[in-house]
Amino acid sequence: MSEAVPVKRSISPIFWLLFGAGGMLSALFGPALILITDVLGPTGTGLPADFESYDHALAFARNPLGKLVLLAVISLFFWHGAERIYLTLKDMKAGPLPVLKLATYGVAAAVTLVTFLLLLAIGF
Amino acid sequence: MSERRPYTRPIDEDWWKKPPYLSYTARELSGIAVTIYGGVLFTGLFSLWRGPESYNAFLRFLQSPLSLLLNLLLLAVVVYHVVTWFQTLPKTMPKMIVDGKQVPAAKITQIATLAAGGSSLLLILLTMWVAR
Amino acid sequence: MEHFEADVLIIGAGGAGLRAAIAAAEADPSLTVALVSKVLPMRSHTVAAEGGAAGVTQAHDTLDNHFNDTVHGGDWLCEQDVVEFFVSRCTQEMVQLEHWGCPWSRKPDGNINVRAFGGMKIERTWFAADRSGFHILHTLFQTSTKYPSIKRFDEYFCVDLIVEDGRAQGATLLSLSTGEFTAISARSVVLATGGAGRVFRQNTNGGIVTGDGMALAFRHGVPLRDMEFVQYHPTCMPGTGLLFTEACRGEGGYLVNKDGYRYLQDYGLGPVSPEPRNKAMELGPRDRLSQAFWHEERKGRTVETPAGSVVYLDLRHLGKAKLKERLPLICELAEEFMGIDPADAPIPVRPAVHYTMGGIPTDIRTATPIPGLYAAGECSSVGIHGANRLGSNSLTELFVFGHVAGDEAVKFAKGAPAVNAGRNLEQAKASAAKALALRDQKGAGERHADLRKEMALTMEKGCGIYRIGSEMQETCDKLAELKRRFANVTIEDRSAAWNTDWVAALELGYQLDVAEAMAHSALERRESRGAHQRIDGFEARDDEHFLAHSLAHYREGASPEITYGPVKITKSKPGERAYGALGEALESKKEATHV
Amino acid sequence: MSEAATLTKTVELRILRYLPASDESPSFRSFQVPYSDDMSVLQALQTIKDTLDATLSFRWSCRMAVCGSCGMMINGEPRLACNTFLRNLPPGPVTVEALKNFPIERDLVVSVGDFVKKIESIYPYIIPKEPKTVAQGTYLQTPAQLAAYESFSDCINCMLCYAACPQFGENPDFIGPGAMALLQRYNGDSRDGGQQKRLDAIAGEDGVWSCTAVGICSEVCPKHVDPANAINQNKTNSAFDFFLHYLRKDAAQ
Ligand SMILES: Cc1cc2nc3c(=O)[nH]c(=O)nc-3n(C[C@H](O)[C@H](O)[C@H](O)COP(=O)(O)OP(=O)(O)OC[C@H]3O[C@@H](n4cnc5c(N)ncnc54)[C@H](O)[C@@H]3O)c2cc1C
Ligand code: SF4
Ligand code: F3S
Ligand code: FES
Repeated sequence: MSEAVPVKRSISPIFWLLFGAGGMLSALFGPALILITDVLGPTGTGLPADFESYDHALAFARNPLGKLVLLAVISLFFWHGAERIYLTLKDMKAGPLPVLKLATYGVAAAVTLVTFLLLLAIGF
Repeated sequence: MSERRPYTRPIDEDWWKKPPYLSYTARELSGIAVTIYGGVLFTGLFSLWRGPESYNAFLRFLQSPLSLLLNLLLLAVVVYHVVTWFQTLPKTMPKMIVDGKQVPAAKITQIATLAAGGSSLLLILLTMWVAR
Repeated sequence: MEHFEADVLIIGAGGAGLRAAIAAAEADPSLTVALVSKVLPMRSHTVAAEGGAAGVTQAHDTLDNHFNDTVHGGDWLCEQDVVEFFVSRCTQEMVQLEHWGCPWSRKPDGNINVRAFGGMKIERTWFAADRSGFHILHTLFQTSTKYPSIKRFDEYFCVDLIVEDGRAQGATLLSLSTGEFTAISARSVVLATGGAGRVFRQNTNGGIVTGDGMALAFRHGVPLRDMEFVQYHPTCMPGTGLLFTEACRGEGGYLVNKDGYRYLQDYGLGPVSPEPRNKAMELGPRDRLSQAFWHEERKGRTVETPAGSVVYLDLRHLGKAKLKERLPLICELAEEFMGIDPADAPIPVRPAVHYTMGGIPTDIRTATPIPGLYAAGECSSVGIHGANRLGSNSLTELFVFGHVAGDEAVKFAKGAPAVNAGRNLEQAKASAAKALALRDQKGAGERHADLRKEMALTMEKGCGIYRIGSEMQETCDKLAELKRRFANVTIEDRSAAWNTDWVAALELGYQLDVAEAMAHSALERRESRGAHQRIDGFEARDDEHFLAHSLAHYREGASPEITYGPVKITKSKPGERAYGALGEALESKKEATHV
Repeated sequence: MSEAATLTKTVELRILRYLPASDESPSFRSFQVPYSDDMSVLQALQTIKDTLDATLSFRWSCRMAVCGSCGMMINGEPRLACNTFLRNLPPGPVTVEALKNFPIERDLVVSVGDFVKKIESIYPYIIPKEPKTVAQGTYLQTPAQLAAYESFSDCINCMLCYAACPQFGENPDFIGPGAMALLQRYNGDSRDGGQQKRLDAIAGEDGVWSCTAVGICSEVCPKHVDPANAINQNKTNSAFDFFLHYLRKDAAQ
């Protein structure tokens, strides 16, 4: 066979890796996170009543490690969903691809950026 | 002229909502739940930045029965996500060969799902212990 | 009509054709190799071979052993110089396939593993689980895509050869997808079109195994050699004829009759031992095992089923784990097609036609009597199988002689004068017109499907495991009648694209010619040898008159004429062909006298 | 014994027919076929061709699920006709159509040329890591090294996985599951050193990146090749390679 012309690389790997990271993170810790922050924490079940108080939350968000966790969870969960929703909308032929991309990857990118800024703004 | 005239059938636009593809679509859509939870955290962070008043309103919402109900629903979908995620896992990794034999996909799924359950449980216990 | 000019034309892309194409491409990359197949190459029937391919590799084995097993197995009807050349080339071809990626089964240390096969003194069958042919074919096909000089014509059906100026110069092809014809001119031509087992009713062969190449050469005046020797495989699925590989027995399977008795001990193949013993019991040669079945049937010790009587292939004692590892395809076949788990129940089996020992005669360099025309693989008769092929010799044959054919075709092409393109095209047009005339002929409403059935039945009746002169004569007469009726065939389908009705009729034409060659050669051979066994007063081998190759010559509008040619004997004088304890005794006696 | 005489039951086959010479588009035709318990769909089709309508076209050869010719949609699912038995299908008419997602040449015969080109595009042969001459003998390969790629080498090129894959249906240029199984067959072979070349060939949008891990390809595969694993595993490989290729010497081009 004659040497093939090099194929044009797809940039999908970037989104796919973010999707995978979010998928794995949510698969390993998703149920626990929901339970802790949205169920057990607010109701004080098995946790101190002030577990999610403003002060505690602020302290967490000011802690560098806390910042990292928040950034990772929020942004990766969005990237995970973005990839899946984009592909499903594409399967459903829900609209022109650029629009679908903006509505999914665009949102995930925006949320990532804003989260980053919020974490800076909250201070250390 | 050639009599050959291949006929291309129209593609079925709605395949994604029919079996056997429906379960795939459902699996993909479970990603929404993961994003929604990201959204909840994002809202919390946003209200935290805006100040105590805003954050407390957010916290009150989380304490409302409606929120609890919605979150339990979210939890269910995310658990579905976890299960399907590990069903797909054996497809994305190299074949595991132990003792010259391939480890069956079901086995990998089983172990990974158990491990994920364990890690979630561990995180909860750890949080309880630290917050004690 | 399209006209393609190649240097080397290879018709058939099974194991032999692909090996020849690669050899040709490697011998001279500047030559264009046209590779034609009526199916995608990986659909060729080599794909179905299960057991494996022979090549001496163990330290305690020798080329002489392989030579002797082959010549004894062939009942001394082999060309011994060719066998000697063959056994010396087997192993290197196996190694070459390994380098090309064939997933041969291995020993724990990473070396090649070999298994036992019927009629072989020492294990020398290389295998890839029980999908050896499948892996070999795919390896060869995939490797062939590496060579830019190989131009494939997939799903092109060859309707005729072009012989001009006394040498082969090409072929006329029908494109199955368009129904249009293409002429190929080439300076040398290789036939690698496979066997002809489909002329029989119960057979292990694929639908495409219709003897096309044999008939094409035959019609151009090449006599077909040793066509009466048709191998029955003893362990096949009743009804469909699908094969349960000899490797089942190589791995230690038993053959038992309706009483659960290992009946082979009654036919000079004993003694009975629980473990497989080379050249004894279940590891006797195929002709002997099929014959034993016939006797059991006569004695009423087989089991009647709607698809004929059966005995049992019992693999239960091998255990599930070994069965799954060594014979996965066999397990799958038994489970899917018969609803039987070989680990739990014995498999009902009976003999079915498996292999055509005879074919287009060639010399040791694969050259046929027509200059520039070569043949390799099952369609050829290079002379290594004699009256009975040993299992696992034929796959190796594909590579040893496919390789030679490729090299020789290149050599010939380089030395040959230019082709006569104009005359070739004219010939192609005439052949195309003939094929079209069959499609469009009015006929008398005769259906070729009916003729095919009648042919298969009469071949089974007259040319079965045991043969009787009067029955063979009936078969010959029947075939003559079928050929007459073939002229009355009406083809329902007159369209061009993918007209499989028409192609099947063309194939039937080939099959009838080949069947006639078989039946007449069988009728004339008044002795018993290898796969040709008579029970009408010619039960013994007759070396005085019949240590000779039969040659069937085509005669337009008449039955073929049978003549005989000499057999090349070099170092093994015809002796008694014995297996089991008797065989061992004979052998030790021989060794003793040698000292 | 006349076989037909012993068959009293019949089964209805609804077959999608298309004759390019006369038909604008495909349409269903029904046939009543004598039924026996051990009959495969292929045998039913052969019965139709031999006794009812000789113009019906379909590919077949080995009859034992190894040549890969007889793939078709049976009751809506991609199957091999030769190892699909009537007794295992639900009662009622059996629907038979040409393999989905491929152009129909005629009746049950689909175009295969594109598929063959895809196979050829991924360097489907050993590119030796350490070249050896025949005289030097075979390579060593332990059973474990063999097991690493063996299942991928079992692909019979039947294209059932392509008929099942909705992404191939949407994008006929997608390399698809079967060709990726073949790619992994060589990339996973201890004798091979051509991994990078093959990875480069599938890094495009029509390569691995058209696969959305639907996974049905593996479910319909009659040989348990698990092409979904081959393609998704290579998505991982290709994703890392996306970043690594910037670091390689030849990254300039
Ligand atoms: C079920 C089975 C199991 C076997 N197992 C073993 C085994 O274990 N060991 C062993 O040594 N042997 C075995 N054999 C025998 C061996 O497999 C065959 O002899 C061998 O594969 C034949 O190879 P070939 O290349 O000659 O022909 P094939 O592989 O049959 O190829 C013939 C080629 O010719 C082409 N062709 C034919 N006619 C035409 C035409 N008119 N126009 C265009 N193209 C045409 C076909 O398309 C095909 O490509 C087995 C045989 C069978 C049937
Ligand atoms: S991967 Fe399976 S379904 Fe796909 S072509 Fe190969 S054998 Fe057929
Ligand atoms: S079904 Fe198709 S989308 Fe991927 S996993 Fe299989 S190739
Ligand atoms: S006929 Fe060969 S796979 Fe079905």
